[in-house]
Amino acid sequence: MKRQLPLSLVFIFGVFMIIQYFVPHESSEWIFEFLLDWIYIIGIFALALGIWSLIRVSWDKIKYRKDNWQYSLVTLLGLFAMIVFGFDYLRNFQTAEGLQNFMFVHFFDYIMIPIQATMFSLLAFFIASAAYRAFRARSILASLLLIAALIVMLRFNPYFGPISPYLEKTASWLLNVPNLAAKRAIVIGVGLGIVATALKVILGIERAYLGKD
Amino acid sequence: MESMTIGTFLWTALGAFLTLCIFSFLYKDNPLYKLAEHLVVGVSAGYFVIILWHNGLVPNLFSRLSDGDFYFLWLNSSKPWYLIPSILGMMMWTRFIRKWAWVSRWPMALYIGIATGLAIPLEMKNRVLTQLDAAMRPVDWANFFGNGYLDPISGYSHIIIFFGTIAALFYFFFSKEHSGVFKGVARLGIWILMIGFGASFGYTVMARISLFIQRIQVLEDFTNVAWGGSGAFLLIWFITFGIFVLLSIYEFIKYLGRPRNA
Amino acid sequence: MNIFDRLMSIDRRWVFLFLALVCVVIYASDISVKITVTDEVRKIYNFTDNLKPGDVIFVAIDYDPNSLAELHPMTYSIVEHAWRKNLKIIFTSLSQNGPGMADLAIRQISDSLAVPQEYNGVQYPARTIVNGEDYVFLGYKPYPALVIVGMGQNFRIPFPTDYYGTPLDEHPMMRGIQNYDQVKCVIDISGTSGVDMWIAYGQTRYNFPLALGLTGVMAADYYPYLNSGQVFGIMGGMLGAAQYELLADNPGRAYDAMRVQLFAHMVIILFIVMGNVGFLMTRKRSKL
Amino acid sequence: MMHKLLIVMCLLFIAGAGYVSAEEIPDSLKPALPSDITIYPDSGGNVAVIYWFPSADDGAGKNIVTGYALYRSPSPKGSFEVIDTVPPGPNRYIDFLPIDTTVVDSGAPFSPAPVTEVTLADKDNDHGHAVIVKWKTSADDIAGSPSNRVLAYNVFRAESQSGPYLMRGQSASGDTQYDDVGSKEREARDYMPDYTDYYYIIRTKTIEYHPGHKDYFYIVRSITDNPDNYRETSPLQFDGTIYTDSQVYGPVQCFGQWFNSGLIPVLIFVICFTAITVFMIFRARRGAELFVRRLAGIEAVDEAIGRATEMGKPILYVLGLGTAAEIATIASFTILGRVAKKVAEYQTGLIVPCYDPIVMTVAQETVKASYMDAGRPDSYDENMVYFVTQSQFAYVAAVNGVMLRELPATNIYMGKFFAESLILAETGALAGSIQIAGTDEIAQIPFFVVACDYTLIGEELYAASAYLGREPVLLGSLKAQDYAKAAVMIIAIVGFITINLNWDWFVNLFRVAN
Repeated sequence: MKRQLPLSLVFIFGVFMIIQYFVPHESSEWIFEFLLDWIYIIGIFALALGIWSLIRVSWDKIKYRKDNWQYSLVTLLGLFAMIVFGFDYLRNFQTAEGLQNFMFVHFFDYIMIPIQATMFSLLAFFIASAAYRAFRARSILASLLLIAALIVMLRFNPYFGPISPYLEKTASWLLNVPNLAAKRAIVIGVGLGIVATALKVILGIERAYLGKD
Repeated sequence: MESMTIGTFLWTALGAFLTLCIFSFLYKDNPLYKLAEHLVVGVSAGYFVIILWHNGLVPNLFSRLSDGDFYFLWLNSSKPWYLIPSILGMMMWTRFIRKWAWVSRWPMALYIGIATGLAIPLEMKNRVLTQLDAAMRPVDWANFFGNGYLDPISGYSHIIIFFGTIAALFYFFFSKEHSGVFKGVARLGIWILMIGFGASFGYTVMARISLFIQRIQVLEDFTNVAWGGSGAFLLIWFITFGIFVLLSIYEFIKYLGRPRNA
Repeated sequence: MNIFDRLMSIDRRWVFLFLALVCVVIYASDISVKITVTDEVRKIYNFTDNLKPGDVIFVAIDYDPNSLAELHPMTYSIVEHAWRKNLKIIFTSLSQNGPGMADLAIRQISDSLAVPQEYNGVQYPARTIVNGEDYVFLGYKPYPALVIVGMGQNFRIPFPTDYYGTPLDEHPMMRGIQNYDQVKCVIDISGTSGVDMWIAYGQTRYNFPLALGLTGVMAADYYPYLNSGQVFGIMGGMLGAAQYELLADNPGRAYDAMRVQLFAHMVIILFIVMGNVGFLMTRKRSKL
Repeated sequence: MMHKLLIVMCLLFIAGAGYVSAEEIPDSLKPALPSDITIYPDSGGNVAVIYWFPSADDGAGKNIVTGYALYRSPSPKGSFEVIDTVPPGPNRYIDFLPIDTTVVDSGAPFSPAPVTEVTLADKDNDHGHAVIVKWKTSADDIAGSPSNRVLAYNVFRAESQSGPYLMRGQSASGDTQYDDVGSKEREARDYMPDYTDYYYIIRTKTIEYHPGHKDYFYIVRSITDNPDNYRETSPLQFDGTIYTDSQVYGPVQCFGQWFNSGLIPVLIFVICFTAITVFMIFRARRGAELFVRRLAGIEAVDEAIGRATEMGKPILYVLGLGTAAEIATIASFTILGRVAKKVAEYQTGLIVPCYDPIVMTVAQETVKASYMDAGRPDSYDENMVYFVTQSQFAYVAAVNGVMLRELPATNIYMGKFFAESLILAETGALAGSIQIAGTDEIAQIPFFVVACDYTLIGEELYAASAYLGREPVLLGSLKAQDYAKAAVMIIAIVGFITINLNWDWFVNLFRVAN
C-alpha cells in the first residue's frame, strides 16, 4: 500500500500522458488541461510545507541561539510582515486588494528588486574573476576554450571589434559553426537522457524519489 | 530631478542601502550582507505566499468552487471535480505528522507521474527529432566556398557542423572504448564542444557588464536627489554611504594590522 | 614569489575592486573614447548624409517599451541627423503598444532640434519641427503584412488619416507621395520578428533600400541578409547605436554606456592576459 | 552588538518610511466600449454593415449599458451626425449610405476578376474548430508591382447559404490561403462549433472607388441612462472601395481528429526506445555482462564525493532551480541519494537548501532513505534539507551565505540552473571548496566548465545516476540510451548521404508536421 500504489499511480498517469500527447481531440486536450491544474494546485498546497520548513529552521536557530540567530529573526519578521501586508493588514482574503497594499508594493519595489538586481549584477564581477582564474592555457582543451572566448570577446569590444573584418567573420563563424554543432549534439544527448530517465521512473526502476519506510 | 517627498526618498535610501549591502559581499561575508540576505529571503517567501494565494489559489480553486457552499463541503458546486486536486494538496500536508507522512507519497507520485509522462514524447520531438531533422539538410554545393574568408552559411561550414555534431555525439558514447580511430573522433568531439563553450562564454561577457552599470546609475540618481534635496535628504544620504565608508576604513585598518605571513 | 607567481595568483578581490573603480571613474568622467565604426553602420549614415534637403525617408519605430533601452538611442540619433539635414520623415509604429512611446519620442526629438548645434564642424541653426511639413506620424494598424503591402500601393490605403486623425492629403509634405517609390529608403528599428515582414512583404516585393536597427541578440541572425544585399545596413544593439552617434558627432546615451563597457571589457581582457602570462612563464620555469 | 544595532536601525527605517506617505487611486465609472467592431461594405458598396460584440458592462459587470449610439461622418475630423441608437446585446447594423446618385457612371467602372477554384477543408491533426480556405488569386492581382490594383482578400463565413456573412479575416494580395481558426470554448466570442455547415465567400478588394462612393468614418458610443456618462470609440474607417465577391463555396465541416498522423515518427521513436529499454533490462536481470566504458568525468565526481566525506567538513548539495516536474531534478534526486549514503557512512554534515517545496519534500524522503540504507536512521536530522525561498536571486543570496559561513568541503550542483550558475560557482571557489556541477541547461554548461573542478556535461548528468549505481537494471537502461544514440547517429549519417543525393524520401520519414 505504501509503495505499490504510488508506483502504479506513476505508471498509469505516465502512460496516459504519453498516449494523450498523440490524441489532438478536444476531449484529450480538456483532460490534459485539467491534469495540469492538478499539478499547479498541488504545488501551491506544497508551499505550506516549504514555509513551515523555513519557519521551523529559523525558529530552531533563534531558540537554541545558534550563531547568526538574530538574522533569522529578520527573516521571520520579513515573512510575516509581507503576509500581513499582502492580505491588506489581514482585512480581506478574497479579493486581491492586498496586492495594491502600499507597504506590500513598497517592500517589493524597494527591498526585493534592488537586492535581486544587485545579486544579478554581481555576475559582471564574477565573470571577470572566473575569466581571470580559469582561462589558463593549461591543456589543449583549456586553450581552445580560451582562444574561442577571447575571439568572441574581442569581436564585441567597441574598440578592437571592428578593427579588422576578419575578427568579425571569425567570431560569427565560431558562433555559428562549432557552437551550433556542440549545441546540437548536447541537445540530442540530453533529449535521449531525459526520455531514458522518464522511462525509468514510469517503469518503476528509478525509485529514489519515493524514499523507504 | 522632480521634487521627491521625504517618504519616497526614505524608501529609495533603503533600496540604495540594501544595494550596497549586497555589494559588500564582494569583499567578504559581513553583518550587512547577512542582514540583506535574510531580509530578502523572508520578504520574498512572504511575497510568494501572497502571489500564489491571490493569483493561484483564489482564481484556480476558490472561484471555481465558490458557487457551492461550505456545509456540503462544496460538493454541490458547479465544478465539484476541482475538489480532487485540493484533497491531493491536503494529502501533501500529512508530512507534518511523521506517522502519516507516507500518505504524501500519493500526490507526489501523481505529480511526478504526470510530469514524466508528459516529458517523454515532448522531449523526443522537441530535442531529438527536431535536431535530427535540422542536421539532415542538403549541402549548398553551389556556394561551397562561401564568400572567401570563413563564411558560416557556406557549404563547407555545413559539412563541418554535421561531422562536428556526430563527433560530439560520439564523445558521449558509452558502449565503445575510445581507442583506435574512435579516439580521434572523440577527441574532435571534445574539441568542438570546448570551442562552442568558449564562444558562448565570450558572447555573454558584454551583457553582464551593463547590469553593473545600471546599478551605478541607480546610485547616481539617488545621490543627485540627495544633493538636490533639503538637509534631511543629505543626512540620510550621509548615513547610507557613511556606514560603508566606516566599515571599509575599519576593514582597511584590520588589513594593515594583519600578521605579516601572507 | 617572483613577479610571475604573483601575476598568476592575484586575490580575486583586487580584480573586483579594480573593475568597480574603472567602471565608476569612467562613468563619472566624460573622456571621449574612440569606437571604431563598422561599415554596416557607416553605410546607413552615409546614405542619410548624402540625401538632399526635402528628400523623404521612412522610419518604422516597430518596437515596444521593453526593448526601449537598446533601440531608443538609434531612433534619436537617426531622426535628429535626418532633421538636421532638412529631410522629411514618415513614421509608423507597427507594434501593438508602441505608438504612445513613438509619439513621445518624436516630440522629444523635435524639442531637441530647437537648439542650434554644431556637428562635424557644420553649424546647424535651430529649427522648429512642424507636423505635416517635416514629419507625418501614421501610427498603428493591425495585420503588419497587410499594412506593408498596402503602403506599397498607396500610403493612404492602410492610413487614410495619420495618428492624430488628420487625413493625409491635408499634410503639405504628403503631396505627390504615393508609395515607397517616392521614399528614398526605409529604416526599420525593431525588437521583434516584425523585421521579417518588412523583408518578405516589403523589400522583396517593392525592392526599396532597407536598413535595420536591431537589438544586440537579434543582430547576428540578420547578417546573412546583409551579404545577400536585401538589407544595405544594420545597427546591432547598443554598439550599433553608439557607432551611429559617433558618426553623427552627437554622443548620447549609447555612447556613454559604450565608454564604460569598453574599459570594463579591457580590464577583463587584461586580467586574462596577465593570468596566462604568469601561468606560461611559471610553467616554462618549472620545466627547465 | 553590531548585529542588534543594525537590525533595530533597519526596522526603524522601514516603519518611518511607511508611515509618512500613502495615497488612494480613483475609480472610473464610465461604461466599457464594445469590442471587436468590424465594418465592411455590402450589396455593391451601397450599404455599410457594422457588427460588434457587447461591451463588458452590457448585461454583466456594472450592467449599466442601455444601448449603443452610431455616428457617421465623411471625414474623421468632420461633424458626426447620429444615425441610430441600438438596444444592448450583440448587434449587426445595416447602414444605408447616402450615395450621391447625381454622378453619372462614366463607362463601366473597373471591377476586379473574382477569386476562383476555392477549396475548403477541415484542418487536419488538430482539435477541430478550424477550416483551411485556399483559392487561386484573382486574374487582376499582379502581386508586388506598385500598379497592382488588387489590395487584399477578405474571407467571409456564414452558417447558412444565404445567412449573414461575417468577416473572418483578411490576407494580402498575392496570398492564396487563410486558416479560419475559431475557439473551442462555448462562451468565447468566436466560438466555432464542430460538425456544423459553413459557407465561405472570398472578396477581392481594390483601391479605386465607384463614382459617388467614398470612405466614411463611424463612432460607436456605449450609452447609459445618464446622458453624459458614456464612452465612445475613436473614428473607425469604412472603406467603400470597389470589390467583387466570389460565388458561395461550401458547405464544409470541421472536427477534431483522434490521432495526430503528423506525429507518427515521434510515436515510432518512443515505441522503439521503450522496446530497447525493456529488452536491455531483461538481459541485465538475467545477468548478461553489459560493457560500459570507464567514464572519467563521472568517476572523478564519485572520488571527489568520497574525498569530501573524509575531510569531516559538511557537503553542500544544491538541487537547482527546477521543480520536481523537471527530469534533470529527478535525476539529481538519485545522485543526492548516493551522496547522502556516503555522508551517512562517514557521519559528515549535509546541507541541502531547496528552491521548490516539492523538491524539498522529495529530497527529505531520499536523504532519509539513504540514511536508513547506511544503517544510521537516528542520525538523520530533518533540518538538513530545508526550504529557502522561491525567488531566484534571494535563493542565491542565501546559498552564498551558507557557502561562506559553513565553508563546506564540496559544493555539488546537480539539476536545472540558469543565470545564477556562475554566482554560485565563483562564490564556492571564493570559499575554497571543491566544486562538482552537472546540468542539462546548455547555456549554463560553459560557466560550470570554466568555474568548477568537475562538470557533467548535458546527458552525463542522466548517465551518472545509472553509472554510479552499477545495479544491473540501471545499467540496462543506460545501455538502451546508448544504443538509441547510436541509432540516431546512423540515421543522421544515412539521411545526410541520401539528402545530398537528393533522395529526400528517407529524410521525410523523420519529418514531424507541427
